[in-house]
Amino acid sequence: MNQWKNFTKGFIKENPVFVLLLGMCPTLGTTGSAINGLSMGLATTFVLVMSNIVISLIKNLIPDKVRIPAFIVVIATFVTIVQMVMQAYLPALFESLGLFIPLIVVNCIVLGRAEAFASKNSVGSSAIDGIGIGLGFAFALTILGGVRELLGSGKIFNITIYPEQYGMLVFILAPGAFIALGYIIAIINRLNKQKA
Amino acid sequence: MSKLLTITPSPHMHQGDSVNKIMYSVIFALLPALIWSFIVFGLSAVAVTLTAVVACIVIEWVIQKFLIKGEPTIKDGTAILTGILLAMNVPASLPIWIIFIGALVAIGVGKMSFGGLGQNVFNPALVGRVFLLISFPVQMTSWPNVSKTLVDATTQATPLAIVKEGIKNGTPISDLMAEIPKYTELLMGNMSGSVGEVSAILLLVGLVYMLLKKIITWHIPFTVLGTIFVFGGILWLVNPDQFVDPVFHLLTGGAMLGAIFMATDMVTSPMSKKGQIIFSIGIGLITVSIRTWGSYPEGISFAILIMNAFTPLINNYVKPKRFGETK
Amino acid sequence: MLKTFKIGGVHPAENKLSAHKAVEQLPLPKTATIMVAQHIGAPSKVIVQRGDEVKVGQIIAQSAGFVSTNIHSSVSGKVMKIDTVVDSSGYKKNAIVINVVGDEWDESIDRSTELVTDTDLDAKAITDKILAAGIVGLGGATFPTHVKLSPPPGMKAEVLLINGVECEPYLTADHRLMLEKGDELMVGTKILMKALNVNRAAIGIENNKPDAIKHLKELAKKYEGIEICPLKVQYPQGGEKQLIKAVIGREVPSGALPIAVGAVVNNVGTALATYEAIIKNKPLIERIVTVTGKSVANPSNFMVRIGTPTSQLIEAAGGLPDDTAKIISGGPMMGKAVSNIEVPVTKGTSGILIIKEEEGHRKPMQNCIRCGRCVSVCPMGLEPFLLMTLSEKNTWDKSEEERVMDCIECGSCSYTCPANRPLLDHIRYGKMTVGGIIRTRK
Amino acid sequence: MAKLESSFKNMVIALFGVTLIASAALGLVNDATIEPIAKAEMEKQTNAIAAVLTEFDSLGIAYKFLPSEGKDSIQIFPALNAEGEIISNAIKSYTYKGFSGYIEVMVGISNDGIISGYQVLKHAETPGLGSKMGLWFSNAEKPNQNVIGKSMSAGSLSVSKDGGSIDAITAATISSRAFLDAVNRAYSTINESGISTQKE
Amino acid sequence: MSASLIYTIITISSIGITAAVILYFTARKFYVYEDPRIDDVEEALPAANCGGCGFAGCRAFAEAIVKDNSLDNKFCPVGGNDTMKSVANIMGLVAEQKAPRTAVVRCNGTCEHRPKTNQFEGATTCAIMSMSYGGDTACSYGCLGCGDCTTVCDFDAIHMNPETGLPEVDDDKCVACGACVDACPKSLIELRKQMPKHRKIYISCRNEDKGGPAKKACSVACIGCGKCEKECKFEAITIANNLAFIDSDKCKLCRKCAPVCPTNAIQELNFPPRKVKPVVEETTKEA
Repeated sequence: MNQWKNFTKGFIKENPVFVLLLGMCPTLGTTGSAINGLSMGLATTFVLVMSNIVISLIKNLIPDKVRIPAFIVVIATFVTIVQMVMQAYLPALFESLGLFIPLIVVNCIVLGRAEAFASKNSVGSSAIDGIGIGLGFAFALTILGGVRELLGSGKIFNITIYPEQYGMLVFILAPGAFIALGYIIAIINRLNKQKA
Repeated sequence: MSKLLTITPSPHMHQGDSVNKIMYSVIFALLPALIWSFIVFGLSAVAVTLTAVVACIVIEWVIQKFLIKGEPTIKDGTAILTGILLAMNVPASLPIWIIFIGALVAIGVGKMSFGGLGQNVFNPALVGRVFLLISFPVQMTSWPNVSKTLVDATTQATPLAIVKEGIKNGTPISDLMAEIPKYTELLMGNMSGSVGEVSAILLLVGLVYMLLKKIITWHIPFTVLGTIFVFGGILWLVNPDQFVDPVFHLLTGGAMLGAIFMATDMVTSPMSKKGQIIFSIGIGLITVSIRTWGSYPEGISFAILIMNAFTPLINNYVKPKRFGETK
Repeated sequence: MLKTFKIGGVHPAENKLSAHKAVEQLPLPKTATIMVAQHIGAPSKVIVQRGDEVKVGQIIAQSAGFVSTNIHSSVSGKVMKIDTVVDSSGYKKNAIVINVVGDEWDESIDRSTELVTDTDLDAKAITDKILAAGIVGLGGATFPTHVKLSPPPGMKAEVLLINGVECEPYLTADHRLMLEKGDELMVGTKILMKALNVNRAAIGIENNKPDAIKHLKELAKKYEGIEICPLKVQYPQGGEKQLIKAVIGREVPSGALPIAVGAVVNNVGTALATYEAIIKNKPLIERIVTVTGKSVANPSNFMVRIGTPTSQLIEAAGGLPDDTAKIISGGPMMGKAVSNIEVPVTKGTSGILIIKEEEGHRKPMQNCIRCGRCVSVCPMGLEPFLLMTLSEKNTWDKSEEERVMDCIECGSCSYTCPANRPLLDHIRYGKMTVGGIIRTRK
Repeated sequence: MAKLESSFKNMVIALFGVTLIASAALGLVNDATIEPIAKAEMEKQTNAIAAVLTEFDSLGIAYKFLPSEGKDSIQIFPALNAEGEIISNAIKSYTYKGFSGYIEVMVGISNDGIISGYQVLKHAETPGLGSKMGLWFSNAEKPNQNVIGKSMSAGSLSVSKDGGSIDAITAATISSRAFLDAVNRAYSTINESGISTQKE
Repeated sequence: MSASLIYTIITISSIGITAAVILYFTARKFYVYEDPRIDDVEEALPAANCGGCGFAGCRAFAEAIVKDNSLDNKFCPVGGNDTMKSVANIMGLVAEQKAPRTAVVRCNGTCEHRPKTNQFEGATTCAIMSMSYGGDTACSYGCLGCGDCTTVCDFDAIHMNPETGLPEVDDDKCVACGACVDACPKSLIELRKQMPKHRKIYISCRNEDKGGPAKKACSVACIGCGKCEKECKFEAITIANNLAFIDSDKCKLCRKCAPVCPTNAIQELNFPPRKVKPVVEETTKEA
């Protein structure tokens, strides 16, 4: 496969959030602001890349029947590492994302890539796939977080665009996440359809 | 013969009712209460209502014309109705830009996203209202004081809010009742609240009109109000110090408006009579539950939206009595 | 309280314009076009040839199966051709075209009007003679009557219902028949009772025909076992299942025939035809047809020979008005709009209704607003909006589950739909398709 | 290299190997981060205390005290001056009277009963209404709603609706009352414990 | 090495071993054999799930092939011979080669050729219209123009031409799945053998009436006169029920039949312009 294509597919064509609708739990839960979305996306990217690399390295050592537990252990290990490091060195971010970091373990994007891609491809391809998909995820979360932050509190990356009193609170709350996500997906579908 | 004969399958007669007629009749039924609210709240209510109606019509037209690229159907009156209902569900003192956002959400999110008239799962006006309530809680819960509207609007809590806070603070019901207007005043429309909540009696006039015109049947409004009365009554009998009496439940807040005009929205209520009764009981129970134990003083909007979500399920499982069915 | 059925129903404007008009004999046509398939079931087998001379009442096509019946010439003359002609739906169907010469009746037919009140034939002989006379249900369904009179093994008729409801707006043929041929109707009913071996019969009449109710009540005193049952004016009171429910309070189970609850329903026209066939030896060659419509100069009831072109009937009622949009064979609720003014009268033609331009078109369809009116008016307790959607989506198994086959095609749903949705069109298609699927399954 | 077959030996060895390496890695990272994590936690609390107390040199030993009213004990962090005397206390107080129940507030009160600052630590109030209390009661431009600098010794604080001196948050009277309840509890606890007057 | 590290290693590793043991025995107990060829065959299929093969979808088709272990009467019209060849390779069978086909619409009853006699106002689907009426023209065999064929097409290959009111097949997109053939209540659509450059010659009529009525209903109706039958040297044309039919398997595209048709009912598509006598041009123009 063309490595460039392999890398870019995660952004629009196979975007895990907007097209494949995977990993909805962190998507809806952590995108109250652009910065939170971006951080969550990067944390996931790290886990994704690392687990993809490790899994593609050990893919031939793992018998088929135990591959899922083995993959999960690998993924869980990296998630726990991320969690501990974040707690130690980025306590403020850990505070706002805390609950969702452990959930990266069961983020279907990570296991999905491990199962569908890393367990069948070379280390290099898997790493690039992990970076591409991970950044696509981060990109989606940042956009969603940005939209919610902008509509909800008039800010983007904490830079005030318009006074907060005009913000629509609902976008900060969970229902707003669903509404915003729904409309972003609608727009992406429309764009994809026009291209096709 | 020069003209071509028309051929159609039967039947060749039609009752003559149309969607437009139904919608305009509902609007007509809303007018007494609306006009009364104009008198009570003055120009601000007129401004809110006009903005809501015009915004709904314009937004629906723009979406149909440019986004869906279909034939605009604004003439059927549904957008006007949504606008009026939205306006009747917000405080008269609401800033114009907020009501505009409400109309945008009601039509754009609540109605057109689902495919327009008849396709929406939730009552569009309530979608708009709840969106505003969550987004702008301060503005949406600052009710103009009825008795002082002609001067500058000061805010006053609604009877339901007074009771809710009072109970939370442990004040006995009897003391709280002294703070709120008398029942006769509530019935006539002398309390603070949303544009359309003020006069129970004029809403009832609208109900009678719609029943006579056979636009709606008794099933939904009477079951909703009945359930609120009975469930509220049971709670009241259990502990009259902790729970308010059922008449108070009926006369305050949006109970009347919700039961008569919002729950009966044809699109979002079940088709069969049996289903409508189940739907209405659900609304009544959820309303009283939210009012009593929830964090919001009023809950009929949420109750209707929640039951709206159940409507397809009810339609699927509650079938009318089939002819020739053996029990 | 008047008797009626319990579920659904509508009340369209009655418009019985020709109720006070006595039945007139329509002059003979120049050519009579007699369709070969005039009834439900197998088309009859033609037994005449081109050029044959036929007399009035002579059998020209024979029953071709159990659910089938005979067809007789309604005129005398020469068979001009046996070919396909365009019927009311625009499809080509087989027909026998007879060039009318004179009016020579078959010798066996008794043309006197003298009332004979009894027959010495037994049940079997009556049924055979009904088949021989080609009698079918004259209410519009054209189901061969002899089949109705032969209950399947193990079933026994308990009561005979005579349908004089005429719930279709505009139509008055049955109304006039009950007023003018009351005695013959009563005798016909007695004969049918004898054929079915029942001792109870009820004639159901909608309450908007008080003169007919009064007249028949008077007559019923003379005929033992026949009661007159006035019914509430509610469409479709004349539906077979609705009538049974209204008169004897039983509900015919889904998919079953009326005989399952011990009832047999026949139209008043059928009862009269039975009288004429048994007593006068006259086969079914003519019937009463109402020609009506708001724009018709002279709404009338005619006694018409089968095979007469529609145009001749319209001419007799004052000609075709200029602003005609539709011509309907039958009533406005269940009748069929004809594609061609020359289509001949068949055994099932109960009326010719002419609809004006301003009432003759469907209004543009809007989105379903789920008002539920179709559900509340459906006399079978179905959900027309759902059946239409299922039909549009071709989900036939679900359609069958929702009992599409129970639909009696009364049209109440389409009539009442405020969004002008063609509910019945789609349901009828669903019924046809599901019916086909069920047949192949067997 | 072909994939290993799913035999018993292979499965057990593979899974054992993976878990062994994973757990070793985890243990190592844990060892490496255990100190920074504790430090970060500590810092968080210190920051909160520092935010509510104006001037102090060092923190005394924190202790817990169960007030006579209320079911949970309250944590008190005494602040000392250069001489080691307690000059004020940071009290982690709470209330259950919030619109949505539990609210936790860190309040700084000097020995003479002046509120030096507060920080809302935990709450579930309605966003946009009750949730505003973090800023509302510390707005220096609105003396009627500012609690900072108010003296508690004159009696407990209450909202103007109940005859007090503090303006409640618009449309969130209940949250405001609850907040003041937590502040009042902090003061009464300090008084009850009596430690503030003791010198060490 | 700290104590916590040792504990971690011991607990996690023992969980790992236990899981492996449990999985091993579970896998042995619940062993299910599924022919791996089903997946392979399914992968070779075009995944259109159109049902053109007569099965519920591509998966069902694959299962049927593997189960029967034969390719008799099994053909994927969408993938065509290439797909069937690869399926045959997987199965180790020989694929039956079929000539590729495309759909043609056998009606040329445009508004000018076939005047309306009625105005239909019911639900606008061909199925419903044909159920209650023969159509709104005098020809009860012709196209009803409601576009049932276009809605069933999964491949966007058939569209209504708003000018003629008749459907037109896009040869490049048509895969001959036959959905439109089933959808047309008048059976107007026929799958014909694909000729070079999509050349087609066929009787564009299904009217079975006798000459007179047929011609009266539609000016380009086939009247069953038999002239084309006589003209054809390859016996590709047959007449039945007053209607001619050109067998696409026998037709050699000689185009001799078209000029002799008195009603221009024979349609030729994608041919280069004719270099013929002006007489024929005249008649074409008149029609």
